Amino acid sequence: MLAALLVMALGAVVLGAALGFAAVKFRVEGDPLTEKIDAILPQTQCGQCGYPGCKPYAAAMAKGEADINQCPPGGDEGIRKLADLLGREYKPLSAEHGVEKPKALAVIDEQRCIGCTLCIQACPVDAIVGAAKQMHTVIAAQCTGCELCVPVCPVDCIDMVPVAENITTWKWKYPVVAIKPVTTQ
Amino acid sequence: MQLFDFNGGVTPEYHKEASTQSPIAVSPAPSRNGLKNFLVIPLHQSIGGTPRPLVSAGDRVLKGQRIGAADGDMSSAVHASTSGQVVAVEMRRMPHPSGLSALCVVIEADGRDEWIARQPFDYHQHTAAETRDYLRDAGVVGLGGAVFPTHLKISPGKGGKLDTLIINGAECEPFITCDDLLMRERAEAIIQGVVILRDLLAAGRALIGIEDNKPQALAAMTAAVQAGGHQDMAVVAVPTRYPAGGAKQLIRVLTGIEVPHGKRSTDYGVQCFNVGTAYAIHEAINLGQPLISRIVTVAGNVAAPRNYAALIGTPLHTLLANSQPLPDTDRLIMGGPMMGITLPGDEVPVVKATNCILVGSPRLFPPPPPEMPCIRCGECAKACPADLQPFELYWFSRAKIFGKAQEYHLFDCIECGCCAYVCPSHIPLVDYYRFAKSEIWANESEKAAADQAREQYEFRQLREAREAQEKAARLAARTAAGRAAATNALAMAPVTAPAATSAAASAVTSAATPVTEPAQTPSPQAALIAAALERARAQQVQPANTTNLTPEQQAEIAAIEARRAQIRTQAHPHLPPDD
Amino acid sequence: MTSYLFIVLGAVLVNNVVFVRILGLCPFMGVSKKLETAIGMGAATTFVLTMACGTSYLIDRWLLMPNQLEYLRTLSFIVTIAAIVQLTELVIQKTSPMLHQVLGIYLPLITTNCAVLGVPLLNIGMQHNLVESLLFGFGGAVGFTLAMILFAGIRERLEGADVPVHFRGTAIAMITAGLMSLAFMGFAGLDKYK
Amino acid sequence: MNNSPYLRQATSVQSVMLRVLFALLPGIAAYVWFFGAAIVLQIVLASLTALAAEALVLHLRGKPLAIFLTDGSALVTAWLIALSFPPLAPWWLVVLATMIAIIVAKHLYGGLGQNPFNPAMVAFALMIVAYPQFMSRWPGTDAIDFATQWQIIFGLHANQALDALTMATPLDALRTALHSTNATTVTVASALAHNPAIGLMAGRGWEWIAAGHLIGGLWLVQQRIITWHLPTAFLATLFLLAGLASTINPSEFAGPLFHLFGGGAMLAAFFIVTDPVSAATTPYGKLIFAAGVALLTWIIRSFGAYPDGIAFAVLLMNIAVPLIDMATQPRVFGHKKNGSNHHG
Repeated sequence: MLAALLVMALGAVVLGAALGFAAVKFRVEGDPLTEKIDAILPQTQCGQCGYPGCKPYAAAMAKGEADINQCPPGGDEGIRKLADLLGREYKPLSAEHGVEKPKALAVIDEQRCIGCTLCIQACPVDAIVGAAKQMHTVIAAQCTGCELCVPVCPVDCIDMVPVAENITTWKWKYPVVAIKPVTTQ
Repeated sequence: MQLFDFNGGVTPEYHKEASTQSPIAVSPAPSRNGLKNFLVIPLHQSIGGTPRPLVSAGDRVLKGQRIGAADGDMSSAVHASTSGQVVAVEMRRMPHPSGLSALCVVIEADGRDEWIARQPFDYHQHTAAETRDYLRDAGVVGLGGAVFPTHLKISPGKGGKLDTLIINGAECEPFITCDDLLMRERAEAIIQGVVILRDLLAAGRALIGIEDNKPQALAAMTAAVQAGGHQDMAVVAVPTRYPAGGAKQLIRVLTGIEVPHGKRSTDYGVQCFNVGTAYAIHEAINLGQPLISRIVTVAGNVAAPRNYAALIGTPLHTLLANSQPLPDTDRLIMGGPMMGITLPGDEVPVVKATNCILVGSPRLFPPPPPEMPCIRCGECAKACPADLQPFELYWFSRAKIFGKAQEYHLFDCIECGCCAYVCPSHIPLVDYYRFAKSEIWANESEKAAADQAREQYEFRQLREAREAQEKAARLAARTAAGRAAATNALAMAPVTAPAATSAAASAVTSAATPVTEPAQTPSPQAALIAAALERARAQQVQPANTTNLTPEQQAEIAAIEARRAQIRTQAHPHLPPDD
Repeated sequence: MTSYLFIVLGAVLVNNVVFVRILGLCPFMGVSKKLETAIGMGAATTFVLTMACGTSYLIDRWLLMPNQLEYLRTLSFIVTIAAIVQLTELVIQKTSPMLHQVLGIYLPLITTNCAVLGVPLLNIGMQHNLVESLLFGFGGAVGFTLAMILFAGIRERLEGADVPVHFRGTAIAMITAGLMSLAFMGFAGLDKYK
Repeated sequence: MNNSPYLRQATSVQSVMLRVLFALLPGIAAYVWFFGAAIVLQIVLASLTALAAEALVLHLRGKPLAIFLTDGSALVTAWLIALSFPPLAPWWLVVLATMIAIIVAKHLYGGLGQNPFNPAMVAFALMIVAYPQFMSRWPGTDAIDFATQWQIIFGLHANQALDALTMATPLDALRTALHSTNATTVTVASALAHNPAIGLMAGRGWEWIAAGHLIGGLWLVQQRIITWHLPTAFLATLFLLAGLASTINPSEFAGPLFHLFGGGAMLAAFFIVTDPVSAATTPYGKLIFAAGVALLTWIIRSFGAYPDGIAFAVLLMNIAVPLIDMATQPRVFGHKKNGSNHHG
């Protein structure tokens, strides 16, 4: 009995010492995982996930505090990529965080804009330009469609307009699997 | 001469005889018999940026007048194909599989077909850059179907010289005969274009590759080369096998060189141009005529298949009228039966990419049998001229696993259609590749947008942090300055305002407030501020050059200041004006 | 020499840890979705398993047997293996962050990989000496890695298959593992060849 | 309206499968000649089961019945099962095996074209592991009349007499002899010398069935249904291995002709290894795959516990197919070396 205890104690001491040494010797700083997760997120910075931006959400996921299905703009595709990266099971978008919508851009009705600058302050990517008491306008190329400017506008002059397809952004559709011979026009 | 071979390829029925029976006809002359004739000229007709419109509704234009200016160097100009009046610059349906619209200049032809002043361009007297700009502004693009701006291809590779200039007259797709007829009828002009290309590229030799099923074109071109006495040019008959006319395949057949996807062929000592392009270069340089027309084959389900010299912008129904499509016509295809695109209607115009209008019918192109699953038989791999494994590309494209599809070199696929042609399961393989490619491109641009948004966001955060810091610093500085001034003011107070202030001060002081916190006392603070302002004003000396200004000068300065302020607010909307 | 070869080959093919002994199924199912991770996991397991076989032999031979403490085998082996795994994790994290990230939560899982405990215990049962123990452990680990890589290859391809909805994911993976196990039964009897 | 290409060659999965079935006919004819008509009964049984199982799954998955039932792929699987199983196997064994092949090995993976394992070989391997006693029922010289065979298949024959009517395959007979208790004195030659199953080169009748499959297979190559890579690599490897081993130790290892004509080698070479769905697809990959099947077949036949290792060898190589394909990707036009990454 004593021998057993001694052996186990010896083992514990030796292994503990080795691990303690290794923990100091091979210490790692930083967290490359957050960056990788952040690279998948769509960077709309919309906050629908419940975090104040994509990076904080990424950090929360890296720590295991947040789930992978809280990003509506990233959509199904984004969740799949996150599941892949983090080795978790895919799950559908959580309804409480919103629904996936087609990409839209904010457009300010310049007739109604009173130049209050509230939307400018709300825009996370500085995509709205204008000055106090001057009408504002959205730089379309920089707008992420996060909708954060919509609720703050006191005169409801901001609309989200879905992005229309044109010749350059048009995509070939998924080939429809024809089960019956296609009938011609 | 030694020829090389490429793997794969197919030999479908060629159907080229019908449209080569009669010579090239001029497509319906604009505005005959007093009927109104409209040309619809899309601004975006080449790879690259969309040209900026130079005309607006109501303008009168001459034939050959530039109506769209190249948007940067990666773009090509467009021109009015005939004289007349611009009736609109508006969105019109494009000859594109999407059937979407794009900006077009609509010209009502006046029937006079009045040219602009044409002058040959002596490229010997100009620098290479000037010649390239000239070709860009003459709207010369590749006429083989890819419409890549030609001026971007005219730069010799490393060392300023090119080994081999290749002129592509292979024309391997069934039904299409526009290059064949062009070579038969205008061989001399093509060779003059080849001479220009050879000079511009400093090419050691020029090889003109023509499939051996076009004996008349071969003879005409050989005769033209001999007539010109060009020792450094050779007309080479290449074996007839689709897609021998693909640029990469033809380069391989003639030189043995394989140009990988995404690499410039000049880096490998070769460059390839279509015979039509060479002809267009001849017209632009030697005749001063920009690219306003091209040869178009009308074939398939028509009574009279034929080639037409058609003005760019001619609506297809006008072009087709002379060839009379048969009643069972069910579609119009731009290009050949292997790589062509189904057009949304017959009102779309002829564009620079239109080498052929193939009129389809259920008899000619029966609807495909039902798609079966892939059985990995490997027929597609045997037929693939790019040596890909098409069934693997299909497997992953179908399952939308795009990363894997790219690993199997999806983007090396030239969409020639050989794989789908031989597939026993009747899978529309190319459709899957087109789908995967456009999804990947969309993902990439989304990713770029996300990266930009991240940068913007991080910049904003940085700026907000800095602003907060600066604000805090300013506040701290102001408080410190206030304290210093207060001490001064208190010292001066008895002198300047003996009775009231000191009484107030002592009253406040006696009210258990320490003397060391004078800022919290209202009236001394006001006095301090007033004193500080006074001092500042006294200290401020106006710079010498702004004294004694005339009213005009002052007005000018005010205007400039106003503009500066505006710019500042635009550039940094959240910054205080003096930041 | 041939007997050593037979030990390794037997452990890799005939008595494959995964397909024949049905050990280590947790990481086998969990980390085999991608080829890269499967290779990484296999490499890590190979290292840990070989080390575990050596140390457990030494502990058994020099610590437990002299003191008649054979009943402590399982306990002491588990502790040793856990320590080796932790050590490996720390080293990998420092030297190859990419591999560490790829292996993710599965590295600590090696601790609970029953193959890593099972093979040392089998070693003792077969009365292998030190060299044989190491070889048997190495062979077992190579067999595990082989199983992982082969399985990952098939799973990567299955990702594109039109598997019926109810069988997608783990279900079809289990069926595939079963069929692979069936195929490995073909090796039966090879190690008993005279 | 479809997109380009608008032209298509006139081929179909159905015509491919039907030609494969046609190519099996010479082998079947020889089979009937030497072992009686039982095989025809088994083929009918397997075919009906395969079509029924296929129809059931297609119905459950809501897929069109007409197209997939007529594609012929289920029939090919069924015929291969019937041809590889002993002709006197009980009816339920063949039915069960065919159902497993079609439902589990084929349709759980998504059906035609998606199964990583050869369905017929899955069925064979599973049955030989589960019911070894039924998997050795080959008709002896006394059991080639159809009445007896029919009774045996449907379990109507007295069981005690069965042993007298059936016999082992040549491979099985050799293995049993070599592994028997007095194995030290038995050599290949002595084991084969007085065995009723042995004919001119290999097994009595077996060699002619193999020849029939060879003829059918060569016709498939001529029809460009299969490429030469797979059969050639398989047969050549098996021939070389057996030749080498029997030269070194003739008393323990059978010769190459025995290996090629004594079992299912010819059937495997032209009809099983060549299954495009589960085999490797790149030119080099095909060579490696078929050579691997031959190597494993020879190893299992010579050293293993099962008489014929083709099924296991095929399944084992099926497992390795994705990796073989990955490793042997052909050079892409313009790229430097095999499998180099994009724009390499």
